[in-house]
Amino acid sequence: MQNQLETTEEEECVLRPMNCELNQLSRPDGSAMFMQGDTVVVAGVYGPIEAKLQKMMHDRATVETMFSPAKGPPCVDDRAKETVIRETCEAVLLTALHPGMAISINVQELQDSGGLLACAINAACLALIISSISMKFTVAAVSCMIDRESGKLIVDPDSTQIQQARVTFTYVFEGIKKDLVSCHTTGRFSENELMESLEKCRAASQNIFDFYRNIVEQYAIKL
Amino acid sequence: MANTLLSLAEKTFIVHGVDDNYRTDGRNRSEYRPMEVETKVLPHTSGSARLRLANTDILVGVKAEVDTPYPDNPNEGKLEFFVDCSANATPAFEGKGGDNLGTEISNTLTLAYQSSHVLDLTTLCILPQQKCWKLYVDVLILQCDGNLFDAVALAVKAALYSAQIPKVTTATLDGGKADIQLSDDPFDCVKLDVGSFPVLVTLCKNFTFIQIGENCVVDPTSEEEECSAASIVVAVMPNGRITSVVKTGYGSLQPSTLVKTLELAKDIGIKLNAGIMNALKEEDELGSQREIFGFLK
Amino acid sequence: MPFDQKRINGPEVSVPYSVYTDVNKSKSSKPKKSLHKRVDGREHKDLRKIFVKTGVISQAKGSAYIEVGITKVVCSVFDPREIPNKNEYSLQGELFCEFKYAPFACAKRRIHQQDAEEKEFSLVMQRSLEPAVCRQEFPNFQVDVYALVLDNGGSSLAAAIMCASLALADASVPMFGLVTAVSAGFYKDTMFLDLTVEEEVLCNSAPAKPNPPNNHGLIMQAALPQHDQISEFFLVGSINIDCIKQAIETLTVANKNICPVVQQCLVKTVLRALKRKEQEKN
Amino acid sequence: MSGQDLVSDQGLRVDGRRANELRQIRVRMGVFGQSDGSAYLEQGNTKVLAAVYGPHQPRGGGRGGNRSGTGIINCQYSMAVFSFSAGERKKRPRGDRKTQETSLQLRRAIEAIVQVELYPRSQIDVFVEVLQSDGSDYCAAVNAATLALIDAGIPIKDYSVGCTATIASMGASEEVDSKDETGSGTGIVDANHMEECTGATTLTVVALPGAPGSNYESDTDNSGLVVVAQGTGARLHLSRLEGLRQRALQGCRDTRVILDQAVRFHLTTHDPHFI
Amino acid sequence: MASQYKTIHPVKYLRDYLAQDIRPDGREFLRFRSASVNVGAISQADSSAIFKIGSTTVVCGIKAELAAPKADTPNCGYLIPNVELSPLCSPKFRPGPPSDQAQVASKTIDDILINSSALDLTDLCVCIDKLVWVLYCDLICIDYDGSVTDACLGALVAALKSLTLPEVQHNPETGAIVVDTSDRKPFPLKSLPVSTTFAIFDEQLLLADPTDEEESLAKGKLCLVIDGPELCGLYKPGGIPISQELLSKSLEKSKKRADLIRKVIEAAVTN
Repeated sequence: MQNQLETTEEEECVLRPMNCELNQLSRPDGSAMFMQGDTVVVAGVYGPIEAKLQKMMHDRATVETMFSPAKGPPCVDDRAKETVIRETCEAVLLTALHPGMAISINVQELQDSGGLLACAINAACLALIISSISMKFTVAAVSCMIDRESGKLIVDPDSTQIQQARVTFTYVFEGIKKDLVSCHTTGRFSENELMESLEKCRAASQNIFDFYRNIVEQYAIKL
Repeated sequence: MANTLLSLAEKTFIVHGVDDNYRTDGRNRSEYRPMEVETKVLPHTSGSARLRLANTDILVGVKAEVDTPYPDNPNEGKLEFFVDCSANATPAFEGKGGDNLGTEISNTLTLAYQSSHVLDLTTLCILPQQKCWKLYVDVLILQCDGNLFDAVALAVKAALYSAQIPKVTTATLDGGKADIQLSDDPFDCVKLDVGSFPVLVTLCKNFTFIQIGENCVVDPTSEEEECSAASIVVAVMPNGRITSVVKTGYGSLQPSTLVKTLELAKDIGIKLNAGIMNALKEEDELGSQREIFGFLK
Repeated sequence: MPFDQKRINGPEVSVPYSVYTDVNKSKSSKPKKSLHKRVDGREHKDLRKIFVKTGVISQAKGSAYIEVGITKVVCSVFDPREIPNKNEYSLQGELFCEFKYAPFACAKRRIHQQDAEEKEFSLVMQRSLEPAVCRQEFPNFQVDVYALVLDNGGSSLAAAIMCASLALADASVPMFGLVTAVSAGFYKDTMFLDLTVEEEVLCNSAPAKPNPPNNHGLIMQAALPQHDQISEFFLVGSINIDCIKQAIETLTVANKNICPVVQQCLVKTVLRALKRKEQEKN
Repeated sequence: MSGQDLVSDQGLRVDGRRANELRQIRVRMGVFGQSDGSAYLEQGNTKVLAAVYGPHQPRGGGRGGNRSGTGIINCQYSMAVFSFSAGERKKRPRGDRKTQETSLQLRRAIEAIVQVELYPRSQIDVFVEVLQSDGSDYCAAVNAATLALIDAGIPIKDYSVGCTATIASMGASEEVDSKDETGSGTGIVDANHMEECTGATTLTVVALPGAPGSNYESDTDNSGLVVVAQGTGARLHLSRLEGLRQRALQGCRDTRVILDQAVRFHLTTHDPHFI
Repeated sequence: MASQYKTIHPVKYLRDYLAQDIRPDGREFLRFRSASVNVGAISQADSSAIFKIGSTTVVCGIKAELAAPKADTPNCGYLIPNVELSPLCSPKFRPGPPSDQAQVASKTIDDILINSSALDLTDLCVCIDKLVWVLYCDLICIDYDGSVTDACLGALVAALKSLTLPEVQHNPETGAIVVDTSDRKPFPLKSLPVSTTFAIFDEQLLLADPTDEEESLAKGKLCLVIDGPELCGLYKPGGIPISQELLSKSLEKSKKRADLIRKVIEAAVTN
């Protein structure tokens, strides 16, 4: 099955074209391959499954995340990404519904051309939707940067643009009130720059939520 | 070592026996069990020895390799001990089961050989800062019947005695790079001076729940080890100097007992050193054509 | 340095700058000086000043901090937990000790993993403390003791043992008595008590003339001074038996002398705990 | 030495053997007093010690023990750090991939001969230590383990015997030479370390050769069954496999005769109640 | 009684306090614990600092070594910060390789240092393409009672600020190196980033400088790094969503806190 939907030019949208394939993997309970421009990530969700004895929590489900980089064994950087993905998914899931269980989310980077963390979170969110585990809300992650020379704000930059970045931001918004769920930054920035980028990304996140809606609808129809 | 399970009554029996200077196998407190030693059992190593002390069975192989010295000690060679507890001795050693015991014994050996009075590591240096010998002393414990420390140390001494390090014919520095050549003749080699190598003497203080006297036994069997709360492992050089003392076990000792124990250890250590050297010399006299039995006897 | 996936890694090879300084040359003059008078002005049998404090780590069940000269050690003890990876029932509880130098604690940078020396010291610590702990009180359980040397000014093993015994007491682990420990070193015929790092290095190296053999070596004696028992005796070097006898005597006295300092600290701890209890009541 | 000349024009190998000649096998059973069974085996310069413990209650209650109706065979193959003949020293005696795989293969070989159904809820430990390695280590390990099992008095169906057959690799296009005139296959048996290192193809076979005289080809009989077969080295044309197999099986049968003699000798000299 | 209640029902215990507009240690919601720093206590390190926030304690020791630079950055030195959350500091940690938490903390500290551009790695260069300084900064947590990132960064910055490096004579032709330990120069630190941690509870409740107990029960965590008028890090790894007002409020609070911490560090270093 292949679902395709590209954001149109007229929206003057700022996001790179998105593309997604749902439930391509047979083993996981839900999986998604998500592409933003040339950045590609696969996410698979297992769960709720029985938790390991040491990690079991009596009042809620444990959320485990594995982030595997495209090459080589995971190192400290990947561990940091993994933590952001895990904590974001933990906020998304209604973990109290599955006490003593575990939900395992595996994210595999296939190609990184900028905005890898955002792409990984979006892929994980789609995989969760498809796996039909109860969620509080959906989330959308948007990255943006400020150009070193022009000081221009660019939403969803690709890897060549990022080379020129002074600052990069990655924001994760929830789908209801568009409140901030996660945030990760690099570089120095002023308060105004922070607020400005936050607003722009918040607006852009709507595109991703729309994309979710469309793609899941198509998927449901095909089913 | 294999499955030594003793009841309180059995332990009391052993301890009372020790008190009367009469042990379960008929020995007195300061007597060793019979020992057998054979060197050069592994022809492919630089030196080797197999030692049996009652049922305790130890095989030691020594290998010499050319290495670069540590930057902090550029004039010294290296000596490394590795003790592997084979699962053949007891199923408890399977996998990583014997690692702790192995590390404990190899650490004790390292301490005993640490002083430069024992082995002057500078003699193992070929070219300062460039090349030196590294001696790997690898111990394989094939069977344990108590008193591993003493048996291992004796076997190590025997193996080092038999060790032959190839002679270095040329050692030159060529533009910062070392160039060394080893002698082609396998009989043209250097032997180590084991004259000051220590042996370990384990003195086992036996008491169960009630402490009895201050008697200690040498060469404990595994049953006796089971009844002991504390043992003192003393490394004694042939001249009676002590190069390391390590306490094992959970018990404690009175200062006066400790002093007595150390004195006893010194006396026994001197005798033990003489004994092993005698045995090795005797073996030497059999000449290079002697038959090597290894495990076939 | 081997690449570690779980840490931030530096270059493969790096050299401490002390290698390139000229200090090494002046080393030879040192032994003579310290044989008569020690660098810090102490007599040969003098101990350094000791500062001890308990309850320094809020998250631990019991903890202690000790300063001996510039040597600084912290130690923490946690609630008993079931012995991991053990199937049979063990009648006696176990003590798990971990001795670690902070990477920056010694003149030469240490790696994060425990090296052979630290593992050996962990075992020595365990053997020193075991006779003092009533292990039959917590069968099938294990008490974890962690000691970290922040600054090594010599005799850090002895300091760690004392610190651990205080931390155990602070954690209300039942004990027969306090453990104290003192180190001594021999160089030729001189015996030093409570060594500094320089003295440790000196005593570890053999004197130049081996014939007739001169003494050299380090001794660490841990004791339960209240019961007149030696709980651990750790010797490395090459020393004749008469000198060892002399050392045991001196160390036993030194251990007895330290005991009141440690006891004082415990009294304070108990008073503090009582006060806190009273406050809670009100 | 290139792969081509494992056997010289005179029909001799590097160590002077004929192609189908085994190395000298020397055996001593019952070397250890504390284990339930033990054996020491030398195959040329390959020296192996094996010990058997059990049958006993399974250890490691944490893993739930053994509640099944048959016994478990637990094997560990380990190589002493000084075992390599050629200069270098092994880093760890066991735990690396190669020894772990060999442990597993050893278990397969032992499971084939022990009547595990006789020992419900029990475990038999077989530990093998290689003291000196000079080729065909695994086969020596299997042979020693079999002897240790016999020494432990554990009923077995047959000797589990290992043997290798090695053949020099040739170009794929080369015409396959027909079977040896003797009909006992092609290649050399019981390769030593030097021969193993030539890059030739080695077929390792563990078989139950059956008592001499029994017809190994007949399917009604268990004898001649191959339990473990493993090929290493360069690729081999399929048509040459049969010849290699034959040669290895012949090696197994020869080895069995020697082992059997050793066992009988051991029992008659050490156990007066025998016969 | 209170301690039993706390053990049996930790969540409710905390909630009862928060309902009374107070925290278990007697602080108001947006009040920070007192912070203190002690510089140069460790004699064997090239520079060191002990940073305490309440009972959270982190020791930083810096060891300088010499090495060859990376080929792609021949004029840059190395700064290697590693956070060690040893089992000594809390029963949460077990012996063995660093936990995920420790790895993330190391990464965060490394990121902040790079982002803030507080130090110029070219200052660590002795001879281009040949020899540079490596600063091994080991951060060891002694007492783990919440806001450990703040304490780690504080300790690291204080230690860097008091760091002096000996003069190195490098002869590029012979490769000979002479180090003169008597002539030590202070290491230039361009700015002084300060991080502040907040815990977020239900209904957009913000707690400044949470303890370990609060941190483990919180619904989210927010970490702001302030450097002068600018920010150099905003980290919120998941947790419950926060509104714009909450973000502004925490920003304001953390600016004030940063000024205070900066003064504390500067005072300690100049002494």
